[in-house]
Amino acid sequence: MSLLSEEREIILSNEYVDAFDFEEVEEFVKSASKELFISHHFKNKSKNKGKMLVQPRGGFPTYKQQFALYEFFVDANVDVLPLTIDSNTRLNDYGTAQKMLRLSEENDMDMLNGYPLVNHGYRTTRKMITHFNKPVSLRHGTPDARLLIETAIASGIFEIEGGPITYLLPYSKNFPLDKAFLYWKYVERVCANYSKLNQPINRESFGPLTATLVPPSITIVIQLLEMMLSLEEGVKSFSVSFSQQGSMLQDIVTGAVIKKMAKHYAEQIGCSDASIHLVYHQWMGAFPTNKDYAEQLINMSTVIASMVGADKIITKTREEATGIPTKEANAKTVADTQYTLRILNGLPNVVDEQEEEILTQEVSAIMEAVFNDPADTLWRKIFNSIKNGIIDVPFSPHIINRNEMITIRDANKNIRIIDRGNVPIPEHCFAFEKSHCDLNKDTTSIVNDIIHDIGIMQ
Amino acid sequence: MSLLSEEREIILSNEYVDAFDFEEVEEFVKSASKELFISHHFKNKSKNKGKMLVQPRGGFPTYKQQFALYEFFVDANVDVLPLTIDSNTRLNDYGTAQKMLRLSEENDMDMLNGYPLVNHGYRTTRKMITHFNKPVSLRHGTPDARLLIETAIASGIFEIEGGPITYLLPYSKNFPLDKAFLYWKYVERVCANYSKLNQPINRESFGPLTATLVPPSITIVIQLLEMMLSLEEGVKSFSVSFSQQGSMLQDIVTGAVIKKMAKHYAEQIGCSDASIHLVYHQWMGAFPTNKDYAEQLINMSTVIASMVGADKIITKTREEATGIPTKEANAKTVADTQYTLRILNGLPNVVDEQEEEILTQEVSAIMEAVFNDPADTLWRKIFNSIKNGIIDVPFSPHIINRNEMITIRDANKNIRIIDRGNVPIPEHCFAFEKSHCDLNKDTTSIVNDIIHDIGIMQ
Amino acid sequence: MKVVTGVVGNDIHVVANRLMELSLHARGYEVFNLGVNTHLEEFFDAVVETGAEILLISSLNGEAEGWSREVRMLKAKYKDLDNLVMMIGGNLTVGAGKADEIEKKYKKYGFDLVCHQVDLNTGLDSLEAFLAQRN
Amino acid sequence: MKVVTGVVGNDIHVVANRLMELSLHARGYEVFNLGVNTHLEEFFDAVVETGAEILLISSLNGEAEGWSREVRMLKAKYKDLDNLVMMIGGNLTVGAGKADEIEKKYKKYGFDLVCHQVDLNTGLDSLEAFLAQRN
Ligand code: B12
Ligand code: B12
Repeated sequence: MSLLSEEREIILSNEYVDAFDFEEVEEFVKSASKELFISHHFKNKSKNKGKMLVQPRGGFPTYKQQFALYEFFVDANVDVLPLTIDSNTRLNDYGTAQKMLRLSEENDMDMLNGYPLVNHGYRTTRKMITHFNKPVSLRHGTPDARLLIETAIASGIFEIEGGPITYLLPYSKNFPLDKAFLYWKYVERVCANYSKLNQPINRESFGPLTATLVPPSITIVIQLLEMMLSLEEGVKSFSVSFSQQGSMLQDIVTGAVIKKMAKHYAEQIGCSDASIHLVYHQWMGAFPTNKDYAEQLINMSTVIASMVGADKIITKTREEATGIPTKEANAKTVADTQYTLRILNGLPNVVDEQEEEILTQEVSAIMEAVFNDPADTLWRKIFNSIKNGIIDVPFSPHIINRNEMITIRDANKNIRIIDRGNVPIPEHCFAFEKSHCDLNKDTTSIVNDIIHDIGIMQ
Repeated sequence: MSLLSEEREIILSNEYVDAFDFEEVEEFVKSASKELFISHHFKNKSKNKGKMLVQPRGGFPTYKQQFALYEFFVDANVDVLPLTIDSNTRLNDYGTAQKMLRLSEENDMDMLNGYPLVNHGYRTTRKMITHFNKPVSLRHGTPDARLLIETAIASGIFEIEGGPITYLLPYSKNFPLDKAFLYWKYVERVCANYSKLNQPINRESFGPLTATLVPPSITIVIQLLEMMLSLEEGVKSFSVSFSQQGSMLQDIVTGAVIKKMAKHYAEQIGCSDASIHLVYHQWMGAFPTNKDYAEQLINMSTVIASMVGADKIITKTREEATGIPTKEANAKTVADTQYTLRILNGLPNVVDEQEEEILTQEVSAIMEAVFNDPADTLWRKIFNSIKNGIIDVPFSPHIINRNEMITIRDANKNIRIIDRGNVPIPEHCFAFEKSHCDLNKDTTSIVNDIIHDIGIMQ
Repeated sequence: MKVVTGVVGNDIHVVANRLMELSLHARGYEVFNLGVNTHLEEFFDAVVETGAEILLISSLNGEAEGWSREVRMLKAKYKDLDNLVMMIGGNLTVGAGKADEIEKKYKKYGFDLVCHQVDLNTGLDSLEAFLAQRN
Repeated sequence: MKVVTGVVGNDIHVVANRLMELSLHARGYEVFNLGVNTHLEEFFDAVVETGAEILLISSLNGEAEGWSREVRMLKAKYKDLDNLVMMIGGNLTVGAGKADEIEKKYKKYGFDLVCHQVDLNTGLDSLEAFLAQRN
């Protein structure tokens, strides 16, 4: 791993960081229990036609709280444990994280919305991870996750969520996108290198993006591109993902197209040896504040995930609209979801050829446009494509994002594009999208429709 | 209505009965609010592509309790109110019902599992029904429901559930089946006659039967036959129904076949002017005692009902396994179900041609066999067919039922016939059914499978 | 050992009754199953007729309470039933109830073993423990 | 009337912020939207620069508590902000909390109007009521 060593040194020269003993870390990964690797579970699952893996969300400031959360999850028969990172750490603001962690520990009050992994350090955290001996998935939202990922893998966390696009455009206002690509290149390499020692480290892209009226074509393109960036660096196990969109059929179509195209593009770059998985997020948009309703929504998400044929489902809780969910609420969702998966049987195989064809053409056209960018490397092509609006993510807070594409829901709640902006949606696909919508409304009522469409689950 | 008057007199000469003023009752029906007629709502629904109607279950001994229940339901945005009758009344044991009603009123403790409508009488009950001005559906399970239905209609209840087969084979041990047919003939005529005065009275068959491993072919045959018996007598609005079976696909196929065949047989007997609706019951079999799980099951039932395209859904509660549900639990289900229907969008249109074809052939063959019975009237043909096992309902407690058919679940939890008994399932259909099951097991493990298959939702 | 079983009153829930018969057979009892919709007298008549040592009543639809109040009175009319082991199980109340209170009440009504919402086989295990202890 | 708005701290939840801008416009305010990820100083700087009479802060991700403790201290450093109407809304605590306790706390921090998990338009209605009453 000498290649990375110079960059590594810079990253680690940070007052809040554990002194890393890389030899020891390598040794640890080499001899780590296979159970800790989600890639191992995915392998078993596809061998035995196993059930969908269930992964909740959850991160608390203190070690004690996180440990207690895991105990609850294990009782509820969890498949994959989450480690959600607080938002200061996500913005590399370890100083504030440290301060808030101390306040949380002293005051019996949560001053952080997740687990500040860097401040806790890998030596401490590893104790917890190996104690439970379940695969852990790192959820963060960090553009510069280099230090975080080093700490995570050293802790025994062998699935890393995120990517330069999906963790930047929804999660940041002005972090430089080009830097993000380079930082993530580092992350991919670290994952690829460690993958050689035992089971592969799984990388997972964050398909939900802003969870707000993102059309499936944009989601899929970004999933495919992050997959390619990752496989290029040697990653051998990758999960594409998306979240519930509001229409069961659109979800099923999205699942079919993303699976097909992920395989296609992995082959195109000579990486058909990598295994690709599909992850489905329960509804990620604005939740109902009525907790009973939230549970209905969550259950419905599970049913749709099954229809989509996901390999893993990431859950929400009845408390989503209220604030960071309690461990009880989190564990309840896991138990409920497992029950639902157990009793849900006789799923039909649904295919909508027309919708699949349209979506495939949209994705191909955007991918084509990205590849046609004159830059020399894939990440630069993507960078340029985002900058010039070939890729445009609705409701991204990031300054580089064009924010020109406008989407609304049709009568069946499919997300449809009514203004392409600069995204190269082919003419007849665009006509198809618009044909489902009422475009004779004035601007005010379209704005009202959009507000309504954001809140459809409330 | 003179035709019925003689029988009427006999029925009414009962010490527990209101003195009927039929003129007043006719006047009442004639001028009753259209809102009270579910047939009116069905008409609106099909005109405006309206949403599925939601009907809970529920009956309490005292007037006060029933009134409070309705208040809760209305708050929860109910579409159709239920009136569930206690089991003494169902067996025409008005004496015991009276005694238990008195005990319930005096002791602040429920000694009845439903509302003893005959003992309360129509004058009292009508006050409640007209007060709420919502359609009410009568749920009973009574083989001799003549008095009950007279009382119901006089009370303003314009949907009558049941039928000579569906309220006998699951609900009785030795009530004479031939009598049941005659008693129900009376009921059909009363409904048909009152239907001329205002909107049609809707009759609904009880498709769930024993809710225990009943194959769809048997369910559909019985639905079609009760529909025909009813339309023959002049009923103009009829609902066929079935309950969740355990496999989403089997439910969808059942829904498609029952809709198609109901239309077909209604036409066959020259009754295509009658409107036929489809009702779906949330899971009617053994429920999980874990109330959180029960809610998952209920939500899933709602999703499947939508896939099936039902016109009305009849709900269960989280307390199903525990005992008569509280009004709070009942109202919660209604609110949750309405929410789920509201947010569930983009349903795919699922068709499984092979399963539909097999099921259609099975149903046709059994119907054929019934029609081929040499008896002179349809009800006698049906009577003979049940007696000789051409129609055989698994887990019926009734002595006339053959109990020879054996069903188990396949890997997708479809209910499959592994022993036809005397039911004329065509050879190649039977081969198809068996081909999905592992038949090399010994008897003990098949019995264990059946026990397991009864409890699949637990 | 001989067992009379069935479902009391106007109750027609037959599924547990069918499984009960299977379970009792598998445990080696000689079973007289009166099925559903069986009234109290019929149970006692059958016990007398068959000479059964155990009476195993099910109730699912909430009627048990109403009938059970008459058990002592009725049983007193028969001779030689003093050693009869009386057991009841299923859903023993209308609506939700507390298992321990329900148990107390039914013991007062004359039952030796009360299994409110207890699984069949757990219940039969406790019957066997009871029989073993009695001897 | 001039309003400065934005989302405080490291918070990037932009959806409510976009809607807030639309709503304020529709109500006739002159809006200076600093967007998400805005730190306290930036808010006060913008108020001074624009001469806004109202500062409307959103917080969604649970950070508000941490930042708000510094509001009084910071505000004291600026001159002429005594008449500034200060309002905060969104999710004002990490985890669940009681709205009335939260309100009390934030008023102590220096806010005139506190809208924990209150709908945008309900919140803006109460702002207008507040302004009307003050004049
Ligand atoms: C299927 C079903 C029906 C079917 C029955 C078909 C048939 N002929 O068997 C139909 C739809 C026809 C029906 C009708 C009615 N039902 Co029903 N039914 C059920 C349901 C959903 C499942 C019952 C079942 O088969 N379970 C599977 C078997 C294997 O389990 P089990 O019966 O629970 O028995 C277990 C234990 O209790 C135990 N056990 C039983 N007996 C004994 C005895 C001993 C000694 C021991 C140790 C153990 C034991 O062993 C079994 C296995 O573990 C239950 C609710 C539930 N449990 O989910 C309601 C339920 C039993 N029904 C109920 C009622 C009220 C009725 C009706 C009056 C009206 C109505 N609400 O629909 C009518 C009854 C008419 C009458 N005269 O009795 C209530 C009873 C309420 C109460 N006790 O407070 C229940 C609980 C539903 C509810 N919450 O309202 N029902
Ligand atoms: C969509 C979403 C995201 C998207 C955001 C995309 C984007 N860039 O905007 C993504 C997935 C990227 C995301 C990320 C994160 N999120 Co987020 N997110 C949500 C979610 C589901 C919906 C938010 C939304 O858009 N709602 C729609 C808008 C219109 O409504 P709203 O934001 O609730 O605002 C309403 C009111 O609050 C009010 N309002 C808002 N501001 C103001 C101001 C005033 C003055 C007034 C009067 C009213 C008012 O008006 C709005 C309309 O009524 C909420 C949960 C929920 N509400 O269902 C969580 C939620 C806000 N997120 C949360 C968290 C913790 C995060 C993360 C830290 C990590 C995580 N757990 O995923 C990161 C944040 C990173 C960071 N640096 O901030 C938490 C906050 C917890 C808390 N406060 O205790 C929530 C509540 C979820 C939860 N229960 O954990 N999130």
